[in-house]
Amino acid sequence: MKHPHWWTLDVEAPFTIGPRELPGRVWTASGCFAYGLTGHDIAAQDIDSPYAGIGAVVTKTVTPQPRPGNPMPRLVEMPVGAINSIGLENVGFEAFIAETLPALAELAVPTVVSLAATRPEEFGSMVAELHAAGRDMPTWHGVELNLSCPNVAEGGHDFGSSPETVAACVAAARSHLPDRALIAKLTPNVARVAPLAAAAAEAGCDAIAAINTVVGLDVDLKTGRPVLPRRFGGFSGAGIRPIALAKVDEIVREVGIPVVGIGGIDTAEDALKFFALGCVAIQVGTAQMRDPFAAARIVQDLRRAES
Amino acid sequence: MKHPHWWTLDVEAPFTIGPRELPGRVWTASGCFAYGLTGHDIAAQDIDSPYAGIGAVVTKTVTPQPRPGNPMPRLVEMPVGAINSIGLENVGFEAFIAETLPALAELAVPTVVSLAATRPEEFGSMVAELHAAGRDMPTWHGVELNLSCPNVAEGGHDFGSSPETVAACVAAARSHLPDRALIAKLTPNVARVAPLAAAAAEAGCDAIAAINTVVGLDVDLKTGRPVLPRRFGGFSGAGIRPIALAKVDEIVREVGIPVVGIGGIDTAEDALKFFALGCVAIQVGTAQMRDPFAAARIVQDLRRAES
Amino acid sequence: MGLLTPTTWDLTGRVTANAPVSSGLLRLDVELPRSVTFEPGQFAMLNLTGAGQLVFRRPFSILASDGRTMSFLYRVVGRGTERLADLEPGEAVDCLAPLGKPFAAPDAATPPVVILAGGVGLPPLHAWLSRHGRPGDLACFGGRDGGDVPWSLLSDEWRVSVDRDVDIPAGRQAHHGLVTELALSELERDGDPGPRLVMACGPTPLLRAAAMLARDRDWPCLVSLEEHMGCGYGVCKGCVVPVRLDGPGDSGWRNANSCTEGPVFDAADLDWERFGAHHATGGAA
Amino acid sequence: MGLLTPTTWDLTGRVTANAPVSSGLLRLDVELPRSVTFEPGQFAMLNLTGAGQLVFRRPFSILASDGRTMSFLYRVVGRGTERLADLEPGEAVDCLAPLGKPFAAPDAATPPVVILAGGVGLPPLHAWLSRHGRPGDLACFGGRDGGDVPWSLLSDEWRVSVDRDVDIPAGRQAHHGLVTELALSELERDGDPGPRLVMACGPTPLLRAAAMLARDRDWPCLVSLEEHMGCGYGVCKGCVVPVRLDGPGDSGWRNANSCTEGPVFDAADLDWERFGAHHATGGAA
Ligand SMILES: Cc1cc2nc3c(=O)[nH]c(=O)nc-3n(C[C@H](O)[C@H](O)[C@H](O)COP(=O)(O)OP(=O)(O)OC[C@H]3O[C@@H](n4cnc5c(N)ncnc54)[C@H](O)[C@@H]3O)c2cc1C
Ligand SMILES: Cc1cc2nc3c(=O)[nH]c(=O)nc-3n(C[C@H](O)[C@H](O)[C@H](O)COP(=O)(O)OP(=O)(O)OC[C@H]3O[C@@H](n4cnc5c(N)ncnc54)[C@H](O)[C@@H]3O)c2cc1C
Ligand SMILES: Cc1cc2nc3c(=O)[nH]c(=O)nc-3n(C[C@H](O)[C@H](O)[C@H](O)COP(=O)(O)O)c2cc1C
Ligand SMILES: Cc1cc2nc3c(=O)[nH]c(=O)nc-3n(C[C@H](O)[C@H](O)[C@H](O)COP(=O)(O)O)c2cc1C
Ligand code: FES
Ligand code: FES
Repeated sequence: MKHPHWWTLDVEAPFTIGPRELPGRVWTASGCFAYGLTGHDIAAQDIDSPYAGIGAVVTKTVTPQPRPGNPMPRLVEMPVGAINSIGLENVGFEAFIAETLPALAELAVPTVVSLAATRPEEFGSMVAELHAAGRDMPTWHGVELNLSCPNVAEGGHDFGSSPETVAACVAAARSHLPDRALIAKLTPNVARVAPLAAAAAEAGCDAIAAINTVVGLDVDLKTGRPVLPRRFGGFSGAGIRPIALAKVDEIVREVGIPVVGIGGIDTAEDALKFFALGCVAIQVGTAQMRDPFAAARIVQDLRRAES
Repeated sequence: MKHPHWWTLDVEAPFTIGPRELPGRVWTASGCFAYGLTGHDIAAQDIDSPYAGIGAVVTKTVTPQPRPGNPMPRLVEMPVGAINSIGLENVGFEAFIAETLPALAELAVPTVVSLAATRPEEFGSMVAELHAAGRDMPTWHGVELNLSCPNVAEGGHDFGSSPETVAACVAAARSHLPDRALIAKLTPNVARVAPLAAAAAEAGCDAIAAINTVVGLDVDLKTGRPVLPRRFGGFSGAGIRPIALAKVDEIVREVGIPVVGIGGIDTAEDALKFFALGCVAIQVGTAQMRDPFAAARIVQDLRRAES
Repeated sequence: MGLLTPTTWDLTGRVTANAPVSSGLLRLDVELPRSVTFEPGQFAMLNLTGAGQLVFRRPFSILASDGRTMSFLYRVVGRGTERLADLEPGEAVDCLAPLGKPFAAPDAATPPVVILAGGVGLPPLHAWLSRHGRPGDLACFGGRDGGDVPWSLLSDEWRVSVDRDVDIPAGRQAHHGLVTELALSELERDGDPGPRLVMACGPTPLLRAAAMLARDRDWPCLVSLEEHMGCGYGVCKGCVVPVRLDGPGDSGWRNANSCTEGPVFDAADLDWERFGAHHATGGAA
Repeated sequence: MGLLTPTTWDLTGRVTANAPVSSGLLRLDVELPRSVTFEPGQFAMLNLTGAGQLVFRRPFSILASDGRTMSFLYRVVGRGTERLADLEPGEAVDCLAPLGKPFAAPDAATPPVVILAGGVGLPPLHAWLSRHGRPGDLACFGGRDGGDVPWSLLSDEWRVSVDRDVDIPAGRQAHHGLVTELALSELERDGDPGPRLVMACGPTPLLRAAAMLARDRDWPCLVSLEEHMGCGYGVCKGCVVPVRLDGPGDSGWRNANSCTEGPVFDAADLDWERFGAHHATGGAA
């Protein structure tokens, strides 16, 4: 790839987010690379590993209790992205701490743990336990609070669409996380995201991750009904990139807190657009489901030496 | 096109919206077919006219004063749609009444007039004047209040993102529009659109048009800066279809007011998805800019006789 | 980072052949940059490159792998398979393979096998029979009609049934009716057949019928599911099927990834009641 | 609805030829289902069909129209022109044409013409010269270098200038420098040339230079603008250029659609100060 003149970052150099140094700026997004353990047995001709150069794997979101997720089908492919309704299926916090975290440590996967809960105190206690369990894990770099999943919305509003809720969750987590990066992942399904980002910053957050999926729906022409059993799902992929760039720009310019950009990043060019707006790192979601090497190839394409 | 079994509508049969009967259910969307006068001199081999079977042309939004619009460039093409920042360039209400409306009457274009203003009283007085001027115009069917243009947002919020504003604008217009359809076009750039639709219904609106464009941004890789001089623009086309379907479904199911569906409708299949959710009519925007016959061909493809 | 031994390759291959083998089925041969071994029942996730690229790859069972050439059998059912069918020799195909749990190889304790393959369910069982078949195994294929049956792939070992008995080529035979009926009539021709291992792949109604046939007789049964998939390599949870928590008979259940824990499952482990209302119409076979 | 006489056709044609005519320029011939007449300076909006379809059609000046075949000259600069360049004979092209205001035909009062064409600005002026050219008209073409010049299209009437004087074919001549310099030196060879009508099409710097050359001499000047376009037929307001409200010298301005009020404008009507900061780099020519 030919790099534009303004591009000077080395995405494989360590950089800091809050109290923590992370090894790189291209990450995989939550829910699109499971817990980060699945890529180790995949090989390609021309690239070492799906983890090559990756700054962090953000785990599938973990909730206090295990969740079976939503009924099938859970995915609708669009010409320009996908709509998912996985419903936060996950092993639950206990199994995550007992089994997944040690495996991540063993394989030395650079890890950011994604957590979701429905009450601020739950965030607090999960982070406290995680901190105890991961204290000596050099590859555990931070926590991403998933304040935004539209698939498990209650009462119609996304959890985390009010500044007060965001602030309370961040504060609860922060008090137990002195030495790791604390990132709040915000919902894009609001008129303006800057007030949420400002509340998170105020409450002690180190960075904002944006965006999560956009509420979307597709209709099955055969039946005339929504494809997904729950009607709505989360729209991701290329179709949401303009929306993601707009939300990221809003946060960067109005709040100034470091932003980890997410949304429709398929290629190095897409990643550059987010870095151009000032993102400190980016995450690869839907593209990582299609291509186990998606994030690793973006790193390869952004490598300074090749410019 | 093969029609699905559940499809029974005749999109070329008259139907009512509030106090008014309209001639058909496939319309062109505001801003994507100018004032509806430009299609008359275009021909194709296999179809009569860009107006064939069209239920209404929704005019470019007219404002109290003429507007020069935003600086160029005003359009960014995306792989899956476009971002525009036209900035409501229009001839202004006076010229519209004096010149455009008579021309529309003369050519017998089925017309819905789109209006925007920044205060409810302005909507009221424009509608009153329009009603006086158009009283005897059999092809003038209604007014669409553009309560949603994100390009001329003031203070960051879209005009019309609060139920109170929506209700005030609708009420002001309604009081002067006894015998034509009154449609409120709502912004999708809110967490939930149903409360806005409910406020519009409550204030006497006959139908909701949804959606207008979604706030979006694209970056020029050469410069590293947003492509549009104003950074943000309105994202339209195929990429927003899942979002449009979700918003439409929310309004149909929670409010029950008739909905005119808009957003990424390129083909008859796309239109069917909106009708499947219960829309009473649909509008073709971006596709109409590419293809003068886009809406007319959708009508052709939906024609019952061909099923 | 520690690295496990790679078991799956993400490769870009070139189409060497892509042509119909019956009225409804096409065979795709892809030459990969290296040879990749597989076990019958495993699958590949395929995609086009460039403008034709799909958001998600599509799963296809591996029919055969010969040197660097991997072969598939498919039916056009939607956008992805339409694009596959348009591929010309020389064009690129992204291929992630092999994936998933195979049909196990038989050992001394394995009873004779009854194979029930419907439509595009043929590849894994065709591969299994070629590699592991033993005298006494019974292989049955069910197609829509004689034209739909890929006769050239089916040696005389194969029994064939069709929904409509038209277009049967001279010298070949086809039973009119369900493939499970065909199997039973073959098995019971000489009285009680004794225990069998049933292995089935095809549309969901066929899998249900196979599972019921086995359960009624207390035979073991393996089915290969064609659940919708997103990633195919275990990262998205878009492909889950309900399995009993503690094996057969247990009423608790959990979701299993059909891409990594399957696609081959013990029929008795599946929670058939919960399984796939969305498969009622028979899926893609 | 009353129907005006159609002036523009929306047709799907077939590519009959699509090949380079110089190192940087390609010629595209499209056979339409009917013959369509045009005036030099008018343009067509072109698109691909199927998966390659662009969200917006792209504007291209009409080089020629012969029977049912319409011809274009283009340079690859981005996604759309890349896809155009991939078109093979027989493939479909959507064509909306003719559009826009042409360069007017000369009448008895029209002074001799000076044509200034830069790169892909050639088609409208080439068409004009072929159809309306009179003895005494001067036609100048500016290219990047000798290889970039489409010599086969340029009869001996044409003077040629190049930025870099390499690759000039034997028997042809090219001035090294700007096309406006070339024109001036030709005009002033025999002293004061007397009044001329300047007609220019090409990158914005060329248009500015042409307008200035004419203004300094009080000559009339027509320029064809290559402004970004959405629809090309006047419905989107995506192509506006600032024109003086009451003609030359007026300080008030308004936005004019370059697709319906242009692309050919009287240079004196344009508000050059307001015009196109985004064209600073020279656009697509
Ligand atoms: C492990 C596995 C192995 C497979 N092996 C083969 C094979 O060897 N040959 C073959 O032709 N097909 C096989 N399939 C099915 C194949 O993956 C689908 O036919 C293909 O993904 C359809 O893609 P499409 O884009 O053409 O259709 P889409 O447009 O995605 O779908 C068309 C229709 O098929 C339905 N559909 C899509 N995928 C599935 C599915 N997995 N199950 C049920 N319904 C579905 C959709 O709901 C829709 O109604 C296999 C599937 C799996 C999971
Ligand atoms: C009336 C008219 C007549 C034209 N005639 C010809 C012609 O005969 N032959 C020809 O090759 N081209 C012509 N052009 C220009 C041509 O339309 C563009 O080169 C083409 O649209 C680019 O499309 P793309 O998708 O390849 O590039 P894009 O990816 O859309 O753009 C590539 C780059 O070119 C810039 N660009 C795109 N369009 C324009 C434009 N109109 N003006 C300035 N910069 C632009 C973009 O900003 C970008 O930097 C004409 C334009 C107009 C308005
Ligand atoms: C299948 C799927 C599952 C996801 N699961 C989660 C999740 O568990 N937690 C979370 O924060 N985001 C989840 N996301 C959202 C992504 O992390 C990401 O924010 C979003 O998809 C936008 O990025 P993309 O366009 O690159 O996919 C999921 C997305 C997809 C497609
Ligand atoms: C170039 C352009 C101009 C538009 N101008 C207006 C406008 O003046 N008033 C309005 O209500 N909507 C306007 N819209 C929005 C469309 O009417 C429509 O709501 C939106 O584009 C979504 O539909 P689509 O995806 O079919 O384009 C405009 C859209 C575009 C692309
Ligand atoms: S298809 Fe993604 S986990 Fe199985
Ligand atoms: S390009 Fe749309 S109005 Fe000119």
